[in-house]
Amino acid sequence: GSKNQGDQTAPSTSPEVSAEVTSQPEQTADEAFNVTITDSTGTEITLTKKPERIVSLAPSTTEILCALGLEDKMVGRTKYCNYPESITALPEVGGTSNPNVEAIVDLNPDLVVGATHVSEEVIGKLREVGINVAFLNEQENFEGTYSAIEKVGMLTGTDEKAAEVVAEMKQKVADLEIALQGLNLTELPKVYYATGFGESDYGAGGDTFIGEIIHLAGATNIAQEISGWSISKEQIADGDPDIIIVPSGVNMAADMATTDFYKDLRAVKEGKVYEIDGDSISRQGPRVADALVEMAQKIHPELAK
Amino acid sequence: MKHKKALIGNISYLYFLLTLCLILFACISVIIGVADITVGDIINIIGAKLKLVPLSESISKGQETIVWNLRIPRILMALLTGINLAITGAVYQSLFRNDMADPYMLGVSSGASLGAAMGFILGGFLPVWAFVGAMLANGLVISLSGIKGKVSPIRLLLSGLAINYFFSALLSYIRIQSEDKQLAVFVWGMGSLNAASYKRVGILLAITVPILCLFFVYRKELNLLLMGEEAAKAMGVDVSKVRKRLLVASSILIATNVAFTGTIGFVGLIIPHMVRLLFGSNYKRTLPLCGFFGMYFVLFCDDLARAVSSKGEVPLGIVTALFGAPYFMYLIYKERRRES
Amino acid sequence: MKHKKALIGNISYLYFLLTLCLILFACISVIIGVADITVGDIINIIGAKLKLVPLSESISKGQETIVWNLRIPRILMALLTGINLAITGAVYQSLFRNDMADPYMLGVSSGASLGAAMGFILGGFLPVWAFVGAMLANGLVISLSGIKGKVSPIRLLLSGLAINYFFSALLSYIRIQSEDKQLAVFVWGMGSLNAASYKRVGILLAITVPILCLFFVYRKELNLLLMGEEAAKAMGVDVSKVRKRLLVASSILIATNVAFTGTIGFVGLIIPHMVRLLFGSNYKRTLPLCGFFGMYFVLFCDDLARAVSSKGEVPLGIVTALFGAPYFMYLIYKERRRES
Amino acid sequence: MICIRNLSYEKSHKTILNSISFQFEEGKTYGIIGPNGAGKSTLLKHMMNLIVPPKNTIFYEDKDIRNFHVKDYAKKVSFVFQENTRQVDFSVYEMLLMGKYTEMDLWGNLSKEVEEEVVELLKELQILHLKDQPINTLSGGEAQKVFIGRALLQNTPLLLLDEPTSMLDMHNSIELMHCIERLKAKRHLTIVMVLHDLNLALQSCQELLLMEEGKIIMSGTPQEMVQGIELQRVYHQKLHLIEEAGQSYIVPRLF
Amino acid sequence: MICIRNLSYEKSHKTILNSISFQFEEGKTYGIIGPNGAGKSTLLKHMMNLIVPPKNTIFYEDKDIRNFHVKDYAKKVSFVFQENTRQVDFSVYEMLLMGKYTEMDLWGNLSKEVEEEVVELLKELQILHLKDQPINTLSGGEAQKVFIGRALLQNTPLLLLDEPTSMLDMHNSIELMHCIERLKAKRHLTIVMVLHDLNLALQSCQELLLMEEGKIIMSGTPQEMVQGIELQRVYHQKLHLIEEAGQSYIVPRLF
Ligand SMILES: Nc1ncnc2c1ncn2[C@@H]1O[C@H](COP(=O)(O)OP(=O)(O)OP(=O)(O)O)[C@@H](O)[C@H]1O
Ligand SMILES: Nc1ncnc2c1ncn2[C@@H]1O[C@H](COP(=O)(O)OP(=O)(O)OP(=O)(O)O)[C@@H](O)[C@H]1O
Ligand SMILES: [Mg+2]
Ligand SMILES: [Mg+2]
Repeated sequence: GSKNQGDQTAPSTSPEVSAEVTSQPEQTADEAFNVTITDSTGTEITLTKKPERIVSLAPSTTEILCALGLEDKMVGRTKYCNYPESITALPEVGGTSNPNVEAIVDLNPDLVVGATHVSEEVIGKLREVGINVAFLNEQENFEGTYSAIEKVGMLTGTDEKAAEVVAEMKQKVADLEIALQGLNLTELPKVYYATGFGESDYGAGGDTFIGEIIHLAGATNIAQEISGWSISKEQIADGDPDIIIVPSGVNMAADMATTDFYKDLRAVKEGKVYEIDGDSISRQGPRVADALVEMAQKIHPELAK
Repeated sequence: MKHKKALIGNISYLYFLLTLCLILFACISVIIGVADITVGDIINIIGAKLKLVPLSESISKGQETIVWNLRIPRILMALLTGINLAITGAVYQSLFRNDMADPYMLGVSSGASLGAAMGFILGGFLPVWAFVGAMLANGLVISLSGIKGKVSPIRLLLSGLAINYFFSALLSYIRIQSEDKQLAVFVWGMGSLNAASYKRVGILLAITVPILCLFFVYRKELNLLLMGEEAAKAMGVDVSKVRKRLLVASSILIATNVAFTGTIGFVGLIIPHMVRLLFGSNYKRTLPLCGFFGMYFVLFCDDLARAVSSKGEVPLGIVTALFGAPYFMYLIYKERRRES
Repeated sequence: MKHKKALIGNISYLYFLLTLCLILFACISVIIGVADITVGDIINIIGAKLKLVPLSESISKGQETIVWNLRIPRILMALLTGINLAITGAVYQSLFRNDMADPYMLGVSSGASLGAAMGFILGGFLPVWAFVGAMLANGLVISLSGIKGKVSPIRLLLSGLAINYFFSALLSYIRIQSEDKQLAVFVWGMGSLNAASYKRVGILLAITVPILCLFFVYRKELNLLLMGEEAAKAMGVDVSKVRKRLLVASSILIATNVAFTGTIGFVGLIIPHMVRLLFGSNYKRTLPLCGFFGMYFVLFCDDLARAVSSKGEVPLGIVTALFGAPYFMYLIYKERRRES
Repeated sequence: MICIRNLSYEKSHKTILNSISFQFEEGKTYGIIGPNGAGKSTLLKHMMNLIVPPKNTIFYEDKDIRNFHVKDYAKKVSFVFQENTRQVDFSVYEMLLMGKYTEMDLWGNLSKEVEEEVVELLKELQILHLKDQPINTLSGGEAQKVFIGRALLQNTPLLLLDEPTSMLDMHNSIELMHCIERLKAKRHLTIVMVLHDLNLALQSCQELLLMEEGKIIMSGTPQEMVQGIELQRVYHQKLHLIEEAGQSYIVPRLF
Repeated sequence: MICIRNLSYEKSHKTILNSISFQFEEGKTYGIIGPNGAGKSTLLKHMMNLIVPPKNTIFYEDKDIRNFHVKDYAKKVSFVFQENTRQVDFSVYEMLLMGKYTEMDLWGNLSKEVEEEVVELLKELQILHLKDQPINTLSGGEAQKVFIGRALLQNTPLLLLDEPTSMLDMHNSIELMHCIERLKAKRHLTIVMVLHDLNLALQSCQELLLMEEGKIIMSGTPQEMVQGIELQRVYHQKLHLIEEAGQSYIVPRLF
């Protein structure tokens, strides 16, 4: 069942993280391992043994698990889990939204970790046949990312490592804040982050994670008013962005320069269309802090280094 | 008609044969899947579950689960879905006297999707939400088109279309407006038997049996309805009552099915056509035959889905269309050749 | 029929009035949008573009672009889309003698979506891909149902459904298999006039004008086709030829439109129904009236979409359904009340 | 048997039936004649409850026909339409079985004797050789006989026939009248039929109703009818009567 | 005018037309009679090219009718079906205009005189008062007249009528025959009609064709027809002939 209200990503709803640690794991000895957490579906997951066979159902959780040094405990992944590269040696269980239940069961996992895209049905079915599934659909912001990392840490008995990773991320954000302190707040550059263009335009709205990253990187999002991703050409023209940022790897920057309407935009004419690693910015994993830094460097090459 | 009758020969003999083959087919289907489990192990597992033999030691807990809790309920669900969709499609095609009628036409699928999405946002057991959404959409269509007075087929068809458009648009709107990525990718639409379980099979069965019985009871009325409303009345059919009963019953049936499996297109449209093409219009024959062919078809498609699924689950709705459509086109093509 | 005739009075007077109002409506529509531009500025921009007045200094380049390159082509596109969809819908409803016929029924929309997705993966100008996909799907339907021999409406309908299912399934399959973020977000299905430009308006116009003329020429044949194939033949209509010509022409028209705007549902289905409900079946009247109502409806919906778009662009297909469906349901409901 | 009291019917501000009153007696054969558009079919549809009459206007054995359940009424009255849909691929045999709807059990099964009864009727109507032919391939007259047969199989005490002979050849028309006569003798049938063929009407009906513009303007025995002047007035036609063997024949005279 | 040479037609292994040969002469009125299922409608549909005949079997003025363009053929031959679809809401006037399809210009416009012609015809058929009524509300006979009117408006030299009087009352049947007679005199029409009413056939046709089981088993003048024994054999019926004023009348005798 789905009871993930409130703790979802919507900033308008309760910002509290619903996952509460109800009992601290004892880290002294493996045999005394006992941890219970409440995941995003409101389900209590109790592990009495350190998980040894983990299946990850999302690229973001895979990255988290690997960052926590658990790569050798993973036995399955989705076909989109491509970072770190060594992980691609693991067997696939399908895509993110509709992985193959039988393939997962066949791997005999003692923990399945999933995020955002996994279908309710798959989670329900796995739980029905007695497999522990932690579904981490955290708020789509830095807080949510930290909490996801911490929860994975708790479940796998790697709290310390998790705390380390989170601290490192926080440090990067804080460093950036300091670097950007000198900005004139009334004259921040206007930025548009485009994920799709042409027939329909898709860009990061004010309430998306990428919207937050733009804000933290010291820029004004021209799609600040928009909720979600759908935007009209009139809004882009009206917003008149100084800088356009696009995910790398799909040749968007080059295409924009040759497409009607876009090629007449000031940012495009001035050559201020920058690419950013699409994976790290869109996955709620340890790499978002790097993405933020990268974004800031693109926007303020003179300040952030 | 003569040669069609010859073709089916003794009809109860045919039904017997079809049942036999179906059981065989279902048994074979248990073997299919990504996990590597030998036939012997499967037999052992089933035997053990039925308390006939002890479970062999070499069989892991996972394998046991796969056979008993994943594959078998899934096959049962496929059979139920097949019979429900095909028979309801056939019923609708007579009720509306329109060849394009299909079980989802009265808003069930869009209602279920919207309901599921609402459940997603507000929390709760999704199938219940989907069921409520489906019944709501359906009820709206039926009541607006006049359940109280005469139920006019064409009005039902059109309101069904309108409600379908409306609910789908509402769903799209909610999706677009929601910044929630999860909702954005949340797809109830493409049906899948992934979540089949004995509980669901049980519930669906409990609803299927009485409603299919009702349909079978009304076979004679369905035939008469093909003659037109006035003629049916003159022969003693209480047209409005029959329409209403069948509509309400089929709504419940399809809403339940959709709630458990999502929308599986094509089956309810194409199987009745195929059967009529091959065996004529008489519902006395076509209704059971639709049931059989529906079960065969959905089971076959799900087997395919499971056989190719090592790279991830392919929704059943996709398989039914990818394999059903070309065959259907071929039938149409052949029919054309034969005619000219 | 008597009162219906009275209702429309002098028909050419009505057309004149409708045209006048439409022009007025289109002008008012230029004012609508998220960007804050005064009416004075708009008039100034248009005047300057038509080289009537010098452009005021206070007007930014962006405002100029918004009025001249975004809003005006978008309004023109809305008008063209409205007239094309509504009239093609009306034509199909006569060609197939089926009330559920709509312009996308022969596979155009699923073909276009698949084509666009292919273009997305392989690179290239999407509208061209979409057009090719649409024509391919449509061509497949028409040729398999027998363009050479007799074209049978029911066969066309059914192959159209099958191809639609097939192509949609293929698209879903590709999406699932790739789950490329871009492709997943990429929704060709929900139409939008976002990408309107003078070039596109020009191309679409160049295709629309001759094909609508053809439809107008064939109004008399469309009427006769309603009497049934044999009767039409006995009165001198070369049924196969007419069907083929209209099919090919409408395919090209709708494929082009879909390529530029995506699928905008509901319009082509509902406008013809509404017009027939109000003004009867004679295509001499209904075809132009469908054109007018289609234009009004799509323009109105797009205005709405643009008016509420400050929180994000709402695809036109969603607006047409959200506003059209309840009104249509109301019409059906009223019709029912009147009847009983 | 069936009694009509002051029945009127309007549609689109046009009076189609104008205060019709008539009492149909059990066991008689009635013929309704009258020019095209007189309202004959409309009257029959009212009597069949297909156009629901106003309250207290039509009674079947003293019970308002509105109060009958559809199925019960179909056990009392059967109806052959003037125009019938036959765009279905049911065989003649399957079509005829439909007439037995009211006698079917829940699952649509019929008693063993029904098959014999149907074959008997097929023979009587001389369409036994068409038993398994789909009705959408029949000729107009053959189909007409199937529809009549279906109504006959309903085994109702009252039979309403709207132009049953319109597509039948001479032999089949006469045979049909014989068939009806036989059934009547056997089952004490009451028959109301609309006929345009006046000679058939004169010979096969015991009482004729002449309708014009929604009214029954005259009723009486065939003899009374041919002797009155109403018939000539209604048809705007001088009738040529030929008497032979005590029977009057109306012959059309074109020139 | 139209010449049929050895035309046969089979369907579902049943011979429906069996090597039919006949030459229809210009300016005459032909009646086709015969029992139900004899193949009359099938023959007419072949002559109208609706069932495409085999090569070199039917010729219109020495040209194989298969080689005519549909529109050109509709200028030569018009056809009234035995059964007509009328589930549309066209008005009677709109329906009649459809008959003028071959004369319409590209945009569907007609010359000014057509309106008068249509009104003239409406008067002649006595349905002027129904001019604006939708045809799905007409009575059977009224609709029949509209369909006949539509065919007449095609102004073709050859007119094929399949049971045109089947739903008409006596007066309208006779009026229709008069109307056809007048048109014939005016336009040198050739008419082929299927009739079940033998008296009408005898009086209004110059030559009769008797069909049975897909064959034309006899053809000749009405006098020859009534005197031959074929008629009685085909109809399995003793015919009662009454002679009056030099004209033979066939009267059905039921009992
Ligand atoms: N909706 C309507 N509007 C106007 N007139 C109508 C409507 N419905 C029926 N009528 C008229 O009612 C009259 C009676 O029709 P009905 O079918 O009862 O005639 P009928 O006596 O059976 O004629 P026929 O011998 O031709 O079958 C006709 O003149 C018809 O035009
Ligand atoms: N597909 C078919 N299979 C078998 N028999 C057929 C088929 N199509 C037509 N027939 C038969 O062909 C015969 C001739 O039909 P047709 O309609 O020409 O008769 P008709 O002379 O017009 O009769 P009527 O007077 O009843 O109108 C009928 O007996 C009919 O049953
Ligand atoms: Mg009548
Ligand atoms: Mg015939």
